[in-house]
Amino acid sequence: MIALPSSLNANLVIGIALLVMLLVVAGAIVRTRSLLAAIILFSIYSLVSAVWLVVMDAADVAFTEAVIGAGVSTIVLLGAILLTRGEVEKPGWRALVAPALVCAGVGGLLIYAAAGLPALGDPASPANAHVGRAYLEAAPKEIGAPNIVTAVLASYRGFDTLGETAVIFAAGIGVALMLGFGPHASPLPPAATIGDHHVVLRVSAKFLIPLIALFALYVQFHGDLGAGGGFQAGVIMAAAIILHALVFGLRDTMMAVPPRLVRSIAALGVLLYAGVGVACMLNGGAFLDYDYLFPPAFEKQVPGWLLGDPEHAHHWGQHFGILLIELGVLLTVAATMLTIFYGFAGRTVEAIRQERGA
Amino acid sequence: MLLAAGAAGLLVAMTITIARAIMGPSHYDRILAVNSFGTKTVLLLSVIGFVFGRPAFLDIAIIYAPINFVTTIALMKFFRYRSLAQPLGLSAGEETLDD
Amino acid sequence: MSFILLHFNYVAVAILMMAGLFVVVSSSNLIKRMIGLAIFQTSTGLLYISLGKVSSGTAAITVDAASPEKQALANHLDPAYVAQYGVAGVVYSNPLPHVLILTAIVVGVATLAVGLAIAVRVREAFGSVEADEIEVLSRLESAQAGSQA
Amino acid sequence: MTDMLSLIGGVCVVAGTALSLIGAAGLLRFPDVYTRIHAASITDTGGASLVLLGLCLIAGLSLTALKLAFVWFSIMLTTPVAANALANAAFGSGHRPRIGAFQIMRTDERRKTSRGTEAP
Repeated sequence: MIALPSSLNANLVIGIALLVMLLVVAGAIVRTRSLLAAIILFSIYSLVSAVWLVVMDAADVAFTEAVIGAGVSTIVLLGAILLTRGEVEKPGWRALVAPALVCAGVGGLLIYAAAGLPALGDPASPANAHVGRAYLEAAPKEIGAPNIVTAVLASYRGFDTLGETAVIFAAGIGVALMLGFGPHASPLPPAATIGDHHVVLRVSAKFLIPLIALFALYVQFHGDLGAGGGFQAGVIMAAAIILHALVFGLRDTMMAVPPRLVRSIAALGVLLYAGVGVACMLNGGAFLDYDYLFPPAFEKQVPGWLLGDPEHAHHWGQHFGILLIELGVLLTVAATMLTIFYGFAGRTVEAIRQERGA
Repeated sequence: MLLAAGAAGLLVAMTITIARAIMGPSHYDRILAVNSFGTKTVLLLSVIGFVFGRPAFLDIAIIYAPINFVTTIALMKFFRYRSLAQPLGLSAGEETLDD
Repeated sequence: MSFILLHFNYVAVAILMMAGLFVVVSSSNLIKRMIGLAIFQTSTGLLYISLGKVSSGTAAITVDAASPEKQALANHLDPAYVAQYGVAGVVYSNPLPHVLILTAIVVGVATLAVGLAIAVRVREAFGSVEADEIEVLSRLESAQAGSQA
Repeated sequence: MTDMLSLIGGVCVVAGTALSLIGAAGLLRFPDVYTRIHAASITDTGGASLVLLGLCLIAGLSLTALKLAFVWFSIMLTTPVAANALANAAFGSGHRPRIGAFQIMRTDERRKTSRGTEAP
C-alpha cells in the first residue's frame, strides 16, 4: 500500500480559502444592483480564480485568466456599459422565487453528484491515470518542449487549437460587423478639463507601453519552456496598445495601428496557422504533423551543430512548427482583441457625437 | 513555515480588501480596492511560487502588475470622462474636432 | 471531514455555477446576464482544473532531472508514491484539462464581446437593455405591423 | 550562511505581510477615498518591497532574483501612478477630503463662505 501525501497541506488550505473568497465575490456580484460595481467585482473574481489556478498547478491557465479576466474583459464590459448607458440595473427583478427554486434544485443535484467524483488530487482517477499520464510520458520524447501544456496545445491537439483560433477570429469579425470598424472615430475635445493635466500618467505610460510589448514577446518565445504561449502573448500585446489608446486617445492609436492593418493581421494569423498545416501535408505528413514541416532533403543539408543532439534531431521540425503556429495565434488573438476594442471604443465616440448633435 | 505564514497573512489582507470593494461606498473606493487587491495578488503569487517550490511562475506576477495598471486606468477614465477613446490630460482648446 | 475537504471544490463549483445561472435567468438586464454567463463559464473551467489536480503534483512543465528544484519537490514525498505516479521522478498534474480551459477562456472573452455587441445593437434599436421592456416594445411593434397589414 | 539568509528572508516576508495587513486595515477603516489611498500605498511600497526583498534573499543570486527585481520594478512604476491618477480623478469628479485642518473647497464655494467675513 502506497502512502498518499497527507490530505491537509498548504495547497489544500490555500485553495479552499481562495474558493471561499470566490464564493463571497460571486454572491456580491449577484446581489449588487449597480452594473459598474458588478464589473469591478468581476475583475476581482477573475484575479482570485487566477491565484486559485496557480495553486491547482495550472500555471498557463492562470496566466490566461489573469491577463484576460482582469484585463480585457473588464475593458470590454466598460465599453458595453458606455454604449448602453445602463449603469444601474432596474429594480424589481422579473421573478425571484422560480429561478431560485430551479437553481437550488439543480445545485443540490450537482452537489449530490459531486460525492461520486474522485477526491481532489486523486492520482489514480480515470482522468489522471490514462490519457493525462500518457501525454506526460510521451511529450518530452516526441515533442521535446519542456512545457507539456504547450506541447499538447500546439502539437497533439493542434487541429483543435486551429479551430479555436478560427472561432476567435470569427468573433472579432462579428463584433466589427455589428459595431463598425471605427474608422471615422475622432476624439471629442474633453469637456471642461482645464488644468487637468495627467503628465505623470502620460510619461509613465510612454515608459510602460514598450515594456509590456517586450514582455509579450518574451511570453511568446518562452512559451515552450515555461508558462506562456501565443494566447497569453496576444492578449498582452493588445493590452499594450489599449493602454496607448486609453492615455493618448483613440485617434492617435488608430494612426499608429490602423484598423485596416489590424484586420489583415487577424486574417494573416489564421492563414499562417493553416499554412503550416498545409506545408506539412505537402512534405508528405499529415495536416499539422510538424515532423514533416521541412522536406527531408532539406533536413539532411542542415549542419549537425544546428540540430544538436542527434537523438533529438527530429524535434527540430516540432520546435519550428510550434513557434510558427504560436506566432499565428499571437497575431490573431492580438488583432482580434484590438478589433473588439476599436469597435467598442470607436462607437462610443460616434454615439456621443450623435447625442450632442441631436 | 515563515513563507506559509506570509501567504496566510496576505490572504487575510486580500479578504479585507474584498470587503472594501463590496462595501464601496463610492466607485473610486472600489477602483482603489481592485488596485490594492492586484498588488496583493502579485505578492501572493510570488510567495506561493516559493511555498510550492516552483519559483518559475513569477512570470505571471511580472505581467500582472502592468495589466492591473491598464485596468485601473480604464476604470478611472470611465468614471472621470465617460469615454475610453479620448486622450487624457489635454486642456480644452488644445484639441479640436476634425470636422 | 477529510471527505468534505477533498470534495469542497466540486461543491464550490456547483454553487458558483448556480449563481451564474441565477443571474442569467432572473436578471432582466442584458449586460448583467452576460456577467452571469461569464461566471457560469469560469465555474466550468474550475471543475475541469479540479479534476486534473494530482496530490503533491506540480505544474506540467518538466523539471530538469539534475536541478535542485527536482530534489526539493520530491523531498517530502514517499518514494513509492513518486515511483507509482510520477514521470521521471516528479509528480505532475494532468496537463490535458489545462489545455482545454486555456483556449476556452480566450474563446470565452471573444464570445462575451459578441454578446455585448448584440446588447449594444439591441439598445440602439429599442432604447433599452432590459429584456422586459424590449419584449413589450417588440410586441407593440409586431401589433402595429399586424394592424397595418 | 544560506540558512541564515533564508531566515532573514522569511522574517522580511512576514514583516512585509504585516505591513500589508496594516494597509488593508486602513483601507477598511479610514473615512474617505484620499485617506484610503494613503493606507493602500503602504502595501504598495513598504509591503511589496519587504516581501520581494525577502524572497530575493531566499532565492539567492539567480534568474529568480532577477525576476523578483523586475516584479518590484513594475510595482514601483505602476501603483504610485495609478494612485495619483485615481486621486486626480476622484478630486476632479467632486470628491472632497473629509478630514484635515484645511478643507479644500471649490473656488466658488470658498468665495461664498468667505464673503463679508474675511479676505480669502
